Amino acid sequence: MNMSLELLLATPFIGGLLTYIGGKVHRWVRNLIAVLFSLATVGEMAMYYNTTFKGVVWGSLFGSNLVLQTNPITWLFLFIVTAISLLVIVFSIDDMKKEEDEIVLDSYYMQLLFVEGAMVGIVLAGDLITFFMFWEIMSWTSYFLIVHGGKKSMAAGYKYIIMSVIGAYAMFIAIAMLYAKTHSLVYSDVALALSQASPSFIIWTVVLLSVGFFVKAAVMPLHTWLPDAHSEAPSPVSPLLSGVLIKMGAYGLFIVFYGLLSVNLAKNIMPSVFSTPILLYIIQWLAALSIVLATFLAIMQEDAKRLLAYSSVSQIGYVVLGLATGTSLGVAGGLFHALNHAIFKGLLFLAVGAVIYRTGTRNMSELGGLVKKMPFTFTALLLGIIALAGVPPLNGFVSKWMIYEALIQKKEVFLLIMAFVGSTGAFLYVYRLIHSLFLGQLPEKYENVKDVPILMQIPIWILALSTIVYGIFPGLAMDVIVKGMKLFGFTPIAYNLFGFPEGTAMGSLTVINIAAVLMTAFVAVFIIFILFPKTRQVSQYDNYASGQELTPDFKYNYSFGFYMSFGRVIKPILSMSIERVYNYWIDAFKIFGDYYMRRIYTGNLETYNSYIVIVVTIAAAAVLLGGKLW
Amino acid sequence: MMGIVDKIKEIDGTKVTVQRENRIFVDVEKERVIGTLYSMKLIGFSQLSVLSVIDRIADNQFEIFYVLYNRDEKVNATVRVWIDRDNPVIETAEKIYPSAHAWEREIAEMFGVKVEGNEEAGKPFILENWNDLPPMRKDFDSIKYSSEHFVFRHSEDKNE
Amino acid sequence: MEKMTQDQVRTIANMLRKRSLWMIHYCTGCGAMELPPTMTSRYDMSRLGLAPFVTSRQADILLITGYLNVKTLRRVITVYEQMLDPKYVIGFGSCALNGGVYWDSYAVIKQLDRYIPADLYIAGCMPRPEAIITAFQDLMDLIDSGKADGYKRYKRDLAYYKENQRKVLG
Amino acid sequence: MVSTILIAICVPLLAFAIGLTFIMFKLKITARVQRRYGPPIIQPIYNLLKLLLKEDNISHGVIFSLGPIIALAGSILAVFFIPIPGLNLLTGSGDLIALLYIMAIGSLGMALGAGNTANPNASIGISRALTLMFGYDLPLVIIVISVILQYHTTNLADIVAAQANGHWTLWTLPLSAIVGFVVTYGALGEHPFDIITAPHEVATGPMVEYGGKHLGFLMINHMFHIYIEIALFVDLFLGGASNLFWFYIKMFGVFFIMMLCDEVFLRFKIDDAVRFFWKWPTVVALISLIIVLVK
Repeated sequence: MNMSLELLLATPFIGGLLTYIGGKVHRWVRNLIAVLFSLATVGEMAMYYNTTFKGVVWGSLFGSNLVLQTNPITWLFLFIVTAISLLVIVFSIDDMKKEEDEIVLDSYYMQLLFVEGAMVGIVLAGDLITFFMFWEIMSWTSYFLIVHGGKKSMAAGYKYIIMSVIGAYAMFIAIAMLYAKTHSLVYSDVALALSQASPSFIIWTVVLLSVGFFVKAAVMPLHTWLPDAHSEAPSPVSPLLSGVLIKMGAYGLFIVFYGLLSVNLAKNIMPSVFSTPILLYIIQWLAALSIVLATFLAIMQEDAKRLLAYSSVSQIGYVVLGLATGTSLGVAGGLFHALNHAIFKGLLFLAVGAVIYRTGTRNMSELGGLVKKMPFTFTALLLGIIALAGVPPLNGFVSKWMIYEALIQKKEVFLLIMAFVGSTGAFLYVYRLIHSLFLGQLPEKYENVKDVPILMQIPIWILALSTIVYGIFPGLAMDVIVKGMKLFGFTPIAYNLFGFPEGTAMGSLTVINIAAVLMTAFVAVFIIFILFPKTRQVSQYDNYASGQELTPDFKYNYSFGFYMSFGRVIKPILSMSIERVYNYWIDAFKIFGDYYMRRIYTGNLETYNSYIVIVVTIAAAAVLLGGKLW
Repeated sequence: MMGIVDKIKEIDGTKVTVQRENRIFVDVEKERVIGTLYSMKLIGFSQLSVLSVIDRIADNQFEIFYVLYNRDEKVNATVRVWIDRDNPVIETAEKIYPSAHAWEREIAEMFGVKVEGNEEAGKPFILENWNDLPPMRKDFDSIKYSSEHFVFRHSEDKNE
Repeated sequence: MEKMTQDQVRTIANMLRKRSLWMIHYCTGCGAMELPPTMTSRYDMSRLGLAPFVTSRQADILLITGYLNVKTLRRVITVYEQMLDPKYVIGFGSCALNGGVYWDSYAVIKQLDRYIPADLYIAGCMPRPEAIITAFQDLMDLIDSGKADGYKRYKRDLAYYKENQRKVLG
Repeated sequence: MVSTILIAICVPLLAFAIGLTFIMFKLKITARVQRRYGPPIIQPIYNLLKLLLKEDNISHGVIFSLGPIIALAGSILAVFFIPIPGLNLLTGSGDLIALLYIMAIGSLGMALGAGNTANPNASIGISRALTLMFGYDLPLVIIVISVILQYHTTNLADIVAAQANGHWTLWTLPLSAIVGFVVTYGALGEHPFDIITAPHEVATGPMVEYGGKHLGFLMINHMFHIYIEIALFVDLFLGGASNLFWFYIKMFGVFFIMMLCDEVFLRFKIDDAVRFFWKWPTVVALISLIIVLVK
């Protein structure tokens, strides 16, 4: 049985290679292999439903053996990774057909499977070296995926890889410090070592590790790579990036705070505010800030994918806020929101990808009225935006409700206010998305747009259904989360299949009643509506404009700068963007670099020869006197 | 008021008549109109109040008049010019008095005066798909037009 | 039995339509000045259930307040067609009746009901608020007796109206 | 089982009736404030039935017709979450936080329906409606949290029970009550905040293309909306009544004061309205929140 953990880890990588080779043979062979192998990984993952494996050693490096392990929490992230990757691969078969040359497509599918394998590796890792190894593989393969999106994505990918590398250095230093203290980097040994280590050592390692995770989880100060990377990446890759990749940052935080460093250990070495350790409290404030500011930025966007990218920054803020509360209800809410966010954000990105596949443009003010031509994608997007806004019957609401209840129990009131403001703001930009893409006036040039082919509809439909399923039956995911959290020393919270009974939080919640009453009310009102005199359809140009005839050559409904008036209210907040600070420092380094570089590479030949001579003499001296100096 | 009249007299090619207090007329030849308007503006007549046409059908001429107003001296002056009625063409005063743009569009539509230099003068301004004589001309018979196009309530042909 | 209930529904509907008349009026002529006094506290037309509304979709009565020249007639026809049945048209003043003082003008139409069916005219070169309120009460009686069927006439001989409109609008 | 069906039918009807009576009084009160006689008392019934019995209705598409239906369904759902004196309906299965989100279904339905037209007035109206909602949501959330913290429960029925025999939240948290009144006033879209359906600027905003039975359903939705907003205010701050009569009297009192100030103010610009909501009501609400935290 334990051999199959390595098998589970190896399948995506083997699949990647085989698809590359298959690509040489024929297009359909490659597509088939890619789908088969991702299906195989999903199958293997399903086998580990609620099994826990401690250390499965699969090698050793610098004296600390490399370990694989799995428990329900890792299974949750494994489920997210493999399911979304399978749906993305199925979606990209038709979506990437426009990319003519096959070589690019071969490497594209290979990288998709490599990213999946790397993320599986991160989640299964039992020790910090495997964790870091697969972390790097993930960063690089996702860089290559982003760069597929054409010329502008090169710059986005470049910024992404620079910031990921900076985060990786921070993690590397922390791992090195830990390795110096305990020669074995398996989680349990590290936890043991940390419990005896001095508080300053603990704080240093934890801060350095979480900097790496914050870059990947795009928490506010380090988030600037995400809007460019997610919007420039090809449309099937964006759900993978923002649905799954940023959850790895959240998983890393969970492992660091609750795996290596258990909650009560953090409590007694740091002063605690509102009964949470100071470090966690700062992280909560960062997450809350990123919720509010990213929502404001998302409201003002004109490009559909950038809007969704900023909304990813704010939604991942909820996950980090939930994880950092420390109470079992809050952490469970954070983990459940990670799953929900992967589902509805993947759905939204795929639906927007379908619109881009048919209309070719992302600019929201050029689109409109597609509900008549693409009804299926409209319903999927509608379910997605209802879930993202957190409106009850769908899945976004339950996890947000848990996070709010946790914050109320801990009386962290200002964080709660910022979370609520973020959620109402989400309602605004979410409606903006569906209004400018699907409602309003259909421009002339999209008259003959049809709905997306079947192969692209299947993933969208699966995600749409799962928003309903996880919304009405939160118990399905709660079984896994609560069982997993028991391992990490959290008191299990009471839950049932439909919601939360009296005891868990201040109030109780059964979502099935909300959904049932809403459905019956809808049906009853619909029947009464039909009884009255019937309606006749009217063309989209037959509108009341005080008598003026509307002609097709002009876009009447107001869609550019939809929240311009709200923008005037938050103009001071929007003007101070962190990106300008980074650019300022980049330019400073550039000037400094150019100035001194010209000193050294003066460009005439003599100086270069003299450099060579100097280097040779130093080398010779070192060799000759080698023995005596050391 | 008399100071202004002497200044206007200095503009050559103008025949100035002062009818009564604040009623000055400046008659000008067709070629010198733009020059006169420019110098009037220099004197201080900064505002073009009215630009319109009087249809002198008797001697087959259009009389185009520009009523100018001098804000400092609080004085009105009217520059008049007579042009031929059969093919009435004038130069645009848009460059000197921007407000002339709309006036010129109106006289182009209502009197059929062709205005060079004002590209929007020919386009329809108030009337929609109008295909008859320019309505403000004296030879346009309004009663005939309206009895052709509209049916009076108690007219003879009792329809319906 | 079916016929009888049909009549009952129609009488009830007419009773309701009589009591809640929403009107849309464009200040196309000089009559619009007469409406504010009828709405405000001295004459207060809202006690009869009348209310001013802004869009054609929500309105029942279209008030043509004064002269209609050819250019505004085109817009008024679009508004009339956008209104939902049952709809009524009231012509204010003598200009809607027979062109009024603009009888010889090349632009003003002489008869309103050649282009859109007018249920009611109010004589007077701008009727006073009292005249307007009596007109509304007459309209209510017409509705009650079912004679206010301008919209039906428009549907029935649409060709006639369209022909007249084309002749004028070109 | 029969009793649940009975309740399921007559609670929305009760809410509709209360909302209807409020609109009747509103027309009369505003008329009296403007020193005119005003329409007959049952004018809203005439208006509603006339709209529903219109012979010809237009629609700009399926979503255009579904919008009012979704809005009405959302409002009916929200009605079940507000405790009626005597029976706590669904308050067990969803607490105050769930109610705040459920009230968003109504505006989502309206926005979807009105968005489907190509009319510029409609989309401007929706953008104003959502911006205003974002504006008054901040103080609303702060006062809701301060009430929750004061009674240590998010269950609305417990909050009402905790305010029994006289010590209402109005006396214990006066500042929050004032902010609650202003926020409910804004949420109802009364005169200074009727930026959404400003007849002079955006021709009744989202409802510009709605007529006939669609507009009738939107009117019914507006009646439910009035009931929900004022019942929530009464339950949170005036201690919800033991019997239906007192419940109605309290709600009518609140509504009467609102109607009096309705005719006195001029309309806000939309960004000034948001600035207003984020300045004074938020500051006052934060003060009362800090008082609760300290207490």
